[in-house]
Formats: sequence, structure tokens, C-alpha cells
Amino acid sequence: MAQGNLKVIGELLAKHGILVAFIIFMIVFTVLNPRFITSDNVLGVVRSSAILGVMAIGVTFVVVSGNLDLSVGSMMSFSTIVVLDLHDKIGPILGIPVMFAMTMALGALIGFLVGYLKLNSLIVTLGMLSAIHGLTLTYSGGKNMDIADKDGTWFSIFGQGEILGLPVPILLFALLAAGLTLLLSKTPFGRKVYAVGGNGVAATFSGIPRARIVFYCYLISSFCVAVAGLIQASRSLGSQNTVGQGLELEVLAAVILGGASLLGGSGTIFKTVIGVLILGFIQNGLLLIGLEFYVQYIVTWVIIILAVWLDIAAKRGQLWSPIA
Amino acid sequence: MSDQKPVLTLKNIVKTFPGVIALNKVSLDILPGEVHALMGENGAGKSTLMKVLGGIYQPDEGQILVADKPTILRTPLEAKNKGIVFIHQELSLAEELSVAENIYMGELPLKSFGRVDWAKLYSDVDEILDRLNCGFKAQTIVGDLSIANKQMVEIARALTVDAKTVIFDEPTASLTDAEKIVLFDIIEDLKSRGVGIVYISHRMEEIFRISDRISVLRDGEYRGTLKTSETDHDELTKLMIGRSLEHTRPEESATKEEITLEVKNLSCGDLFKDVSFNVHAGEVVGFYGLVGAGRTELAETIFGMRRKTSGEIYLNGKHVEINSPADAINHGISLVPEDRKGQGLVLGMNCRENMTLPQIDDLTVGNLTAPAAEQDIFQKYKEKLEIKTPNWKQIVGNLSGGNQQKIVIGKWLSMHPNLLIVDEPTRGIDVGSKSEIHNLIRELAGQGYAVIVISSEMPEILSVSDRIVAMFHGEIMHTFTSDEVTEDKLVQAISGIYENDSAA
Amino acid sequence: MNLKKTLVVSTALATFAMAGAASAADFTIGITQNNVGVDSYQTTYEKAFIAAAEANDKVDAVVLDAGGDVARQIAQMEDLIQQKVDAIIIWPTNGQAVIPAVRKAFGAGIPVIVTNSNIAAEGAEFIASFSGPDNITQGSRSAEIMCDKFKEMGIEDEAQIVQISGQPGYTTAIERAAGFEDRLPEVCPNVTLMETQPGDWNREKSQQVMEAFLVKYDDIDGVYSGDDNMGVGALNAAKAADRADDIIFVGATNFAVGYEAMERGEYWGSIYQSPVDDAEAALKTAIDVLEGKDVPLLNYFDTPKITQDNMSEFDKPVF
Amino acid sequence: MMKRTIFAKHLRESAIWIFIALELAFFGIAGEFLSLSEGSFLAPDNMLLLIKQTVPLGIIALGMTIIMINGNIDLSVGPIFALCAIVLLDTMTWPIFAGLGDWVIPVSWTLAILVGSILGAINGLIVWKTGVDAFIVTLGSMLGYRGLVFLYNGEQPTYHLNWTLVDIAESTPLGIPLPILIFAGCIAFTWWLTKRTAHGRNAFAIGDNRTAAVNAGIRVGPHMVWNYVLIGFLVAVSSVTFYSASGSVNPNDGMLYELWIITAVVLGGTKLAGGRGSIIGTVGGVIAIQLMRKGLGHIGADTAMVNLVIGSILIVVLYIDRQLNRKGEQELKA
Repeated sequence: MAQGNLKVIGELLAKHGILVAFIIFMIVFTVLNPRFITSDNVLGVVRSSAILGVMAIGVTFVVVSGNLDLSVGSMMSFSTIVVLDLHDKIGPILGIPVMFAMTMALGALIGFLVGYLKLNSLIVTLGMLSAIHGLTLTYSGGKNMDIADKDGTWFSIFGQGEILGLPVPILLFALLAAGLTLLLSKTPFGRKVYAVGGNGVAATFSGIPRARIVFYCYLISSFCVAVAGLIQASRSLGSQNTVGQGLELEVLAAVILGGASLLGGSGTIFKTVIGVLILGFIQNGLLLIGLEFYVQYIVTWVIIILAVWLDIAAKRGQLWSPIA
Repeated sequence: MSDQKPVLTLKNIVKTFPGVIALNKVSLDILPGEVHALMGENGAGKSTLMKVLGGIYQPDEGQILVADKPTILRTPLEAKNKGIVFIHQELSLAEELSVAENIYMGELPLKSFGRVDWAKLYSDVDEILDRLNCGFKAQTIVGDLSIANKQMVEIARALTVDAKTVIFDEPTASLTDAEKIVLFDIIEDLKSRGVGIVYISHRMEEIFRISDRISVLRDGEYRGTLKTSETDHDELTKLMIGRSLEHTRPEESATKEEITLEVKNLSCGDLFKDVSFNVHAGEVVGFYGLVGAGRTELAETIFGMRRKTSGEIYLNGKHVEINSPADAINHGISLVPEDRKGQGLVLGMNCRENMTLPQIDDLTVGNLTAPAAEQDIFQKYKEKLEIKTPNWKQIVGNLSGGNQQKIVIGKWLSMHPNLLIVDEPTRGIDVGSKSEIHNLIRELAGQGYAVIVISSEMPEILSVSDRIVAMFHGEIMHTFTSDEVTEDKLVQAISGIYENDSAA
Repeated sequence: MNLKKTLVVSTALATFAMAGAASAADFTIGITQNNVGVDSYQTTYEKAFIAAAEANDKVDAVVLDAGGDVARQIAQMEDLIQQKVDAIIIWPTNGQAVIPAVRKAFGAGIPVIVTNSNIAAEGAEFIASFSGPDNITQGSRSAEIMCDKFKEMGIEDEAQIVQISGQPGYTTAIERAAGFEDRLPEVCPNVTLMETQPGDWNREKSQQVMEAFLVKYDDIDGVYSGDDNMGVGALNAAKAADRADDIIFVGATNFAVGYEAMERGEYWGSIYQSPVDDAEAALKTAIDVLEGKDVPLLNYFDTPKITQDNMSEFDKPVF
Repeated sequence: MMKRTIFAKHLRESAIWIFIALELAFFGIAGEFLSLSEGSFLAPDNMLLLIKQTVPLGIIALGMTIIMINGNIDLSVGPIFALCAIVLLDTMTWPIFAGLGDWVIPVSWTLAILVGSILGAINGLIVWKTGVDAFIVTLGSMLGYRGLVFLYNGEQPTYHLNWTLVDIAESTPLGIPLPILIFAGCIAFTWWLTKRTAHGRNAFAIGDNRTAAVNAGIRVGPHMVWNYVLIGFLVAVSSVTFYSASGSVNPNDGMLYELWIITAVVLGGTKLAGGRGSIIGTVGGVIAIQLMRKGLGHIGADTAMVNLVIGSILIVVLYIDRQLNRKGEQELKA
């Protein structure tokens, strides 16, 4: 029965569609430019995707819990600027924890507003996007922040160092991905995040403290932002106030590409990582075959729509929406 | 009646979905001026059939005849234009719009340039509302109405078009007995005007009260049509589930001495006031009342979902403060909520995950979840409650209503509560599952659980309860023992007119 | 930034004490900047401008920021016209889109001084003067710096370079790229410009672009970046790939990071452009116009070449 | 209880105007002390200017209101705004229109508006036919349409200064600037559409309860497409109004517009989930935002301050709105 086949293919796509797309994509680009698949390039792409990836992992928690986070970009600028400033003022050993505390305080504020006060997360994080940008500008006085002694600091290890031949940003990315995969899919907390995102009311009726779970998700997200800020700061040892601008949408695009539903209750860290890598390789691949940078906008557009469309088409068993 | 031409005929309707035959050669004819009941267990194909009639699905095979003319219904609007009108079970209203706009949704009367003719709209609607004796106006915002009045708005919709066939899908699910009477009057009125009525319900007593003929579906197949006057409960049940049911009889009371729950002067704003009662171990206490009498709100307050404004709760003699469901669970209280899909289940999660959700913190090895421990619980209650699901991975949203409800019950039984509260345990559940759940509740009491059952169905309340608390306007009117209670007394009590001579 | 507030508050209080809302100074000059906060050049410019205005008793300043949004800038122009300031200084977000607004000010009799980045030729008749760097010359000079270095190294006939340009659509980015691309073949006809990609004035973006270049091209001898911020991003990428030693980096708008990289010998050269000079020149031009002095239409301030060889002649940039 | 609800309802509906009044009072007084300007902030000229400055965002926000009442969202208005401007300015230089002289102006206007409507229709069709959430669809086209903007003319600004065009755009018939008249026309039209027509009422019905609307026979899909056409059309009108007066468009123009517009619409009382909202409220919302920007500039606040204040105000307004919507202490905790 043809419909039966469609269903099998549909289920396959629903489960592994993003992976299939990823593999096809890699093959096509390798044919177009063999350099694409060299270990140097792959490593380079993963390294430069690490910052986006670390943030996307955090945002996955927020999205699975049924909320949005549009403030991660401007929050990342904030943590980058703060840690660079503190590096010279109180030294990296003190500066890094202080930066984490400040960033996570912002995350806690958002978590409080969305979790405990039950305010709409889209608007809250939109407001925070603007407010945190203002905060960053006030903090830095609008100036670029740079570390004075760039060669003499060990601080560069997070962004530029290598351990066992692997760049540290990739290690941090992998470590965080592994740890948070464990947290999201193998612990009671993770289960509660899915429950809260899947049906917040039913979760509350099951004795799960919805507000606290949402709060923790934002805290995790801000922790990841702080890690991203650390990598960013260490990588360039200096930064502008707008370093993270626009990243919130790229992060969201990666999470959506990974198949998380914006309604909450679905999505995994692994799929988000694939989503991040796809975005990274698109950008890099198009650059390598010599296409103008703006072509990547159009390609990303098509890929996002196709990925999400095929995903829900597989779930409902028909390609076109049944809405009349 | 039999020589009349049917208003609507279905001939050998077949509808398949990938892997499933939802309807297999179903035939049906609806005569003018008759109430034709459609029965069947959940999953029997009733709703698919209705969607075919409503123009939402296209049948793969077979014919629909409207007034003997073959017809293709492509959209809901086409169905409506052919005089087929639905009264939906789940209220299908836009809360922010006026009553009039809801009643004429999709076909507002127009002037030039697509402008709405408000004057005509309001006067037409007010006329209909007068006919139905509604206490509200065309301009009233639907969100401000009570549930029963919202149902009236749904019904009023049927009267706006020249309806030939009106399909009622579980219309009494959220109505009280008094409101049902109004509904049945309306159905009579429609009948007398030659409208054919399809009436879908799980409630036998309603079916026998108002229907003329009954058609039964089972597993997507048509099982026959009976004249109501010539059949009885047993025959119908057999036809529906393929076997006969053991009748539920209240067993011997298992009530013990010790009091599990004692509630003293509990209030929550003006939802309910000064409520006092107790529940013994091994006892089933039924709470009966109109929608809005405060029963569900009372249960939610005991469970920590609402903040009480005054009063005390004692569990096993000890005063307890319950500020959240987590507190309630820690004190051994379980609540099977009223709204299964909205409050009871995370529909996107699988069976096992749903069942172990409240105790997931305890099912761990190290800090990680322990699938083996989860599986033990799932397996135990799957067998105990005879839950029909291929395996634990099944997404709960894909189960039938009865099995979903059993997942919720299993979830709370696995917590081994002192006190189990079940709110409308069988709403929207077919006859077979219904009696299983009733038996289960009695069985639990027999094992020493204290159970509170909230229900709007009188037979249900009468058959499972040891004592019955009648509530009216947020207050307890009277508590009946199973010996003294009669249907009359109960109806009076929940309408606030019971002579409260033996007040406790 | 607090400086300005103090200025505003103190001035306002002083004037309030004396004559209600009337101004005490001879001239009120309004300025609308492109996008303060996007980089420290603009921030330093804003501070320098406020400081210069504060130091000058004759001047009160109304300082506005368009946030990079052309619609907002036009609105600010209208506000300034409505407030009847004596002169308007504009740092255009878009060299053409502001022309009608400039014409409006011209029509209202308010002289307009364009700063930093000029408006298009059609607007020339409506402005009193342009004060700022000559971005085309800057581009040409960067080309010369790079070419001279290649000649010194003896690879002027084989060198291959890439360009990282500024934010697409911005006049400064376009002019610098044009100046560079026009001049390079004149001085070094055999140097190949392999590819140009935008780095959006953003160090991180530029670093990513450079990473891709490094994978794509085995032989890169030089990188021209639209400013030092991006240049340092490219340098970081090359350092990470261990190829920094083979590449000559030339930028523009010498930032502190670029200056430091030059001190370390990693970055070859740039164009020295001080936002303080830029701001002061703009204010001075405005005052000169208001005082009726003869002001040239194009009032460029000098932006000299800076390389590792002559950097000791320059102070380290403060931004 | 009933009284309180009605009071809260009224307060909710007029909240934005109270807020505007507070802003006016604050900036009016603070302006006297802090501003260098000789004119009062509240001067009629300045207020007229204020309204004129709200026009570009305002016209788009009207369309966004209907989209959001309908239960959707459009994040792609920024690039549509830029693309329409490119069409407007570029078509004026096309050789085939060379013979028209200044009559090319209405032709270009029409073309730009056509393109805007088509881009809107594409969004709508994707939302309808694929069933993908509008947020994701328009997030995608926000990128994709921006790509088209760049594709058109690379990184160069598109530029054509036609003084006749500028003079038309800056004319003041009846003493009122033309953009304000266009804005007023759009307000009247969208108000009429939402309050008086079946299409508008259906938008509320669909946003409020989509299943009910489907069951009632409303063709939800085409309805949504028309709303996207409408917002595309209004974005184009806004773009034409604005760029006729400025004559040049950068490929980056319109960035972040979607965020400001959604903010304004939400401030104006439109529900994010759909089903509730009003055109008049949205007008209040855009005025409130422009007033904030203008006022903060007037009293000399810097960029950092403006960002901080606007972000915080948004959250505070959301909080107040939530308090007004609460059912008191009896509320279910879920």
C-alpha cells in the first residue's frame, strides 16, 4: 500500500530527518569543493560553531519547557564585556566566577519573571534584549573592551587553547552537550522539563513545581550564555558591545532546525547540536564555493521551512496542511 | 414515520486512514421528526462518521444522501448549507466575541463591502434567544457566560439555519440535570418541527428517555439499528461491546472507624464557604451538585491547587497545611482531575512517563532515572487496570479516552495514597470502561482507601457512594447516607430547596 | 556618557536659574550621530564632542543618536529643526536618504555640517560643509601601504590578497573598499585580490570570514580590512591556524587593538584616524560657519598612514 | 466582584492612554528643566511632528495588529519594508518607464505596493499550505527576504532622488503633513475592517478559537493569506510613504522593526495568542514608544538609558496587564 510506504518514510524522516538532511548536505558540498570535508575545515567550523552551539544547548532547555529566550544574544555581549573588564581589574580567577554570577543573576531575573510571575516569555525576553544591551553600554561606557596584556595571560586557553590536539572551545561544547544531554534526558529534572513544556497544568497537577522548573531552565540558559561569553572573550581577548547581537535568532533557528517544537515538550540536545552544525556548515560551505554571503540567508530560509514542514508532515501523515 | 423520506441517508460509507479502517460500510438513515441515537464505545468510529457528515473528512467509498439526493460535502460550510448542523461536545465558541457573533460565526449578515449588518444580526439573535428563554442578550460577551449558557449558545446556532438534521455530540457532558431538562424541551421542539436529530451519548438513561431509534457502531462497523421502545440496556450493551456487562452493585460498605480526612470550615473566596465534612478509611463519599456548585474547586483546594481563604484540613487526625500539589502528594493525597487531557495527562509523553510523573524523583539510581523501576510500576498497573496499549512507548495522546483515564488512575494509585479524589471519573468514557472504573473504585474502598468521587451523573454517584454530599452554591446542603438517599431528595438538595431538618 | 548628562543637567539648571528655558550660550548646536555604542570610535567621538562643547562657553549642544536607523535619524533632524537650533551636525546613517531632511534644514535656514562620512553629491548644495576623513583616500593609502610592503618583501608580482569589508551598505565601507580596489592595480598591478567578504565592522564575524579564507586559499600574502577591529579578528584567525607570520595585515581606522598588534609586530599598518580630531573638527567647522567665516565645502582632516616603521610618531589610540 | 471586573476591563482598555498621558506630563515638565530647547515639548508643532514620526512603524503595526488578532505573527516586516523601497526607487530609473516623466511616480508606487502584497502572500501561503507555525515561517522569511534585498543590489544602497517625489511626500495638504493623512487613512481603514466587516470579525473568531471557526465554515487558510497580503500591503504603503521622502535605501534598513512593532502592538493591548486586540490600542502603542524615544532624546538621555528604559517599561506593562487580568486570590495555581 502506497500510503503504508509513505508512513514508513514519514516515520523515518520524523525520527532522523534532520540527520539525513545533514548527511546529504555534507555530500553535496564536498562534491562542490573537496576542501569542505578536510579535517582542518571541519574542525574550524565546529570551533566557530561552538559559541552558537553552547548557547543553543541552553536555549533548548527553555524551548523544551515551553518558553522562548530572545535575550541570549545581548546577554552574551554582556558576559563577554564583563569578563574582559574584570580580567584586568580583579584578574581572571576572580573575574570568571563573578561574570558567571552576574550573567546568571540576569537569567534568574528572567526566570523569575517568566516562571514565578508567569509573564509571557516572548515579551519578557524581548524587553530584556533591549534592557541588557543598555546595561552593557552603561557598564562599558560604550567602549570596546580589551585585555591589556594579550600575550601574557592564560585566559586565552578557553578560546584558543588545545588539549590533546582538540581546540578547547570544541571540548567545552562537547562537554556541555554531553552533561546537559544527561540532565535533560536521564534525570528526574529533565523529565519534569518535558512535562512542564508538554502540559504545564497537568505537570502542576502531578505535583511538579512549574515555576521552579522554568526558573531553572532560564538559569541553565544563562549559564550556557556565560560559557559562550567566556569562549568569546578568550578567543578574541577583546570585544565590542554588540558582539552577540542577532545571535538570539540564529540560536533559535538552530533549535528549530533540530526539531524542537516552539510549543514546548519536544526537542533534544543532540538534535540541537545537529541544527547548530548544519547552520555552521551552510555558512562555511557557501563561503567555500564562493557564493555571496547573502545567499546563505536564502538557503537558511529554505532549509528551516523545509525541515520543519517535513517534520510536521511526517507527524500528520500528509504533506499539505489539512486546513481549508 | 416509516413512510417518510429520510432527511439524511448514509450508504456504505468507508473511510480509511493509513493502517486503520475507521469506518467499514456504515449505513444510517435519519427520519424527519425522530431522535436517532448513535452509540458505540470510544474508538468505534462515531467521531469519524460525524466528521464525514460535517464535511471535514471525505469518505473513500459510499454515498451521502440529503433528502434523497446524493451529495458531496466538501467543507463544514457546505454541510451547514445543506441543513446539517452540529452541536459540539467540546464548546466551540470564541470567548472574546459577542453571543450574536458566535451564533452567526462564518455567516454574519452582510451589507455592501463586506460590512456586517449589526442591526439585523442583533435583532435576529435576540429573537432566537427569546425563543430559547435565555437570560442573556445578543451583545453579551460569551466569555462572561456560565458553561450552561455557553451550551445554550451552541444550541441557538442550530436554530439560525433552516436545519434539516441537527447532530448533538455529548451535549449533556457539562450540563446539570435542570439544564438537561431545558435541552430536552428544545429537542422536543425541534422534533415537532420535523427536524431529524442525531444524538450521540454514552448515557443510557438519556438515550432511553429521548430517542426513538438507536444505531450502534463497533470497531468501525455498523451493528444495527433498534427501536428504543423495543430494546433494553442489556441488549444495547451487548451490541456495543460484544458481551454483557456485570451490573455494578454497591458492595457491602467497607467503611472503617478511623477518619482519614476531616475538613473544617474550609472556604476559598466565594467559590465555596465554610465547608465541613469527613471521609473514613474504606469509605467512598460522593459529591453531587450543579456545575459551579464548588465541588471541583473544593477538591482542588484540598489538593493545594488553590489557596484556601480560611479553614483547616486534618489528615488521620493531624492538622496539615497544604500549599501546593507537592505538599498534598507528600501527605498522601491523590487527585484524578476533571479535565483528563488538560489537567491529567501530558499528551505528548508516553504511557510510562505519564504514569510515573509524580514520583519520578524517587525512581532513581544515583541521580539518574531508573527505567527498570519505572517499568515495574507501569507493568503492574497496566495489568491491574487492564490498560490496552501495545507497549509503554505509546504516546498517551493516541490512546482512547477510557485507557487514558486508566493511565491517570494508575498514576495516582501507584502513589499508594491515603486519600484518593476522583473528579468526574467517567466523563466521555464508553459504557464498558465506565463500569470497570466503577468496580475499581469500590474495590479500592474495600482495600481501605478513603475515596472522594465527584460526579454530575446521578446513577454513577448512587452506585459508587457510601455517603453522598449535596452541594449548592458553594455550600454543603446535606450529607445523605446510602440508606436515606433518593433521587428526588438529591435533586432538591442540589437545587437548594431541600428541607434541611436533620442538618449536621 | 555621564559627562553629557552632567552637562545637560548643569546647563539646564543654570539656565533655569537665569532665564527660564532660554539658553545662555550664543549657539545651540544639534548633532545626530549614526550609531553610538556599535563601536568605540563612535563612543569616543561622542565623548570628545561633548567635552569640546562643554569647554566652549559659546556653545550648547543637543546630542542625539540614531541607533543606525535612518528613519530615526530623519526624525531627529526634524526634531532639531523644530527646536530651532542654530546649526545641525549630522553623521549620516545613509549618505543619500538624509538628503531631503538636510534640504529641509537648509530651507529652514539652519546650516548643516556633515561629519565623518559624507552625503551624496545631490545634497552638496544644501550643506554648509563636510568635516571628516576622506575615506576614498584612506582606501588608496591602505593599498599603498600594502603595496610598499610587498615591494619591500619582493613579492609584488605574485602576491595574493583578500579583503574584509565593513558593514554592507555603509558609505564608509563602500568608499574605503572603492579607494582600495581602485588604487591597488595602479601601484601594484600584479597583486591579485582574490575575494572580498563583509566583516560587518565586527571582530568575531571577521574572524569567521578569515577562517573560511584560510581553508579555501593555501596562499594568502595579505589581508586588507575596512577597519582594525576586523583586521585584528582576521589576525586572530590566522594566528590560530599558525599562518599569521606569512600574512601582511593592513587595516584602517587605527584602533588600540590594532596599535598593540603593531607593537607586537603582528600587524603591519593602518590609517591613523582620531575620533577626537574628527569630533573637534566637526564642532569647529560648525562654529566657523555660524560665525560667518569662510569654510571650504570639503573640510577633510588629515588621516596619515601608520605602519610598524613610523608608529612611534603617534600616540596610542584611546579607543 | 462584577464591578471590579468591569473597572479592570476599562482600565485595561485605556491603560495605554493613561500611560501616554503620564509620559507627556513627565516629559513636559522634565523638558522644562532638562532640555536645551526653547520650545516646549508639548507645543502643537512638536506633537504633530511626533505623530508624523510614528507613521513608518505605525502603519505596519496596524497590519501586525490584525495578524496577531488572527493568532499569527509576522517577523519579516523589516526586509519587506526594505525590498518595497528598493522596488520603488529602482523602477523609477527603468528605461521602459523613461517616457513617462514624473508619471513614473504612481507606477513605481503601484509596483512597490504590489511587491509588498506578494511577499505577504508568500508568507501566508506557506503558513496555510505547510501548516508550519507562523513564527517559524516568518522567522525564516525574515532571513530569506533580507537575502533577496541584498540579491537585488548587492551591498550598495539603492538610490534615486526625484525632487518631485520628495515634494509630494513632504507636502502638507490642509496644513497636515501627507504621511499623517496616509496614516489616518490606514487607521480608518483597518479600524473599519476589524470593527465593521465580516472579514475583521472572522479574524477575531479564528484567533480566539480556531477549531470553532473551522467548524463554523470559515475558510481559515485563505483568511490568513488575505491578512498576510494586508500586512504586506501596509508595509509597502509605509515603505512608500517613508522612502518617497528620503530617496535612498540601505540593504540593512528595517532591521529590528519587527521587535519594535510587536512591542507596540502588545503595549496597545493585543493578545499574543490572538482573539483580542484593537487598532486604536495599537495607535496608542506606537505613539507611546515614539514618545518615549523622542522624550528621552529631548531630556538628554543616552542610548544606554533609552534601551534600559524601553526594555524595562515593556516588562512592567506586561506585569500590570497580568495583574489586571488576574481573577484574584481564588485563581488556580497552574
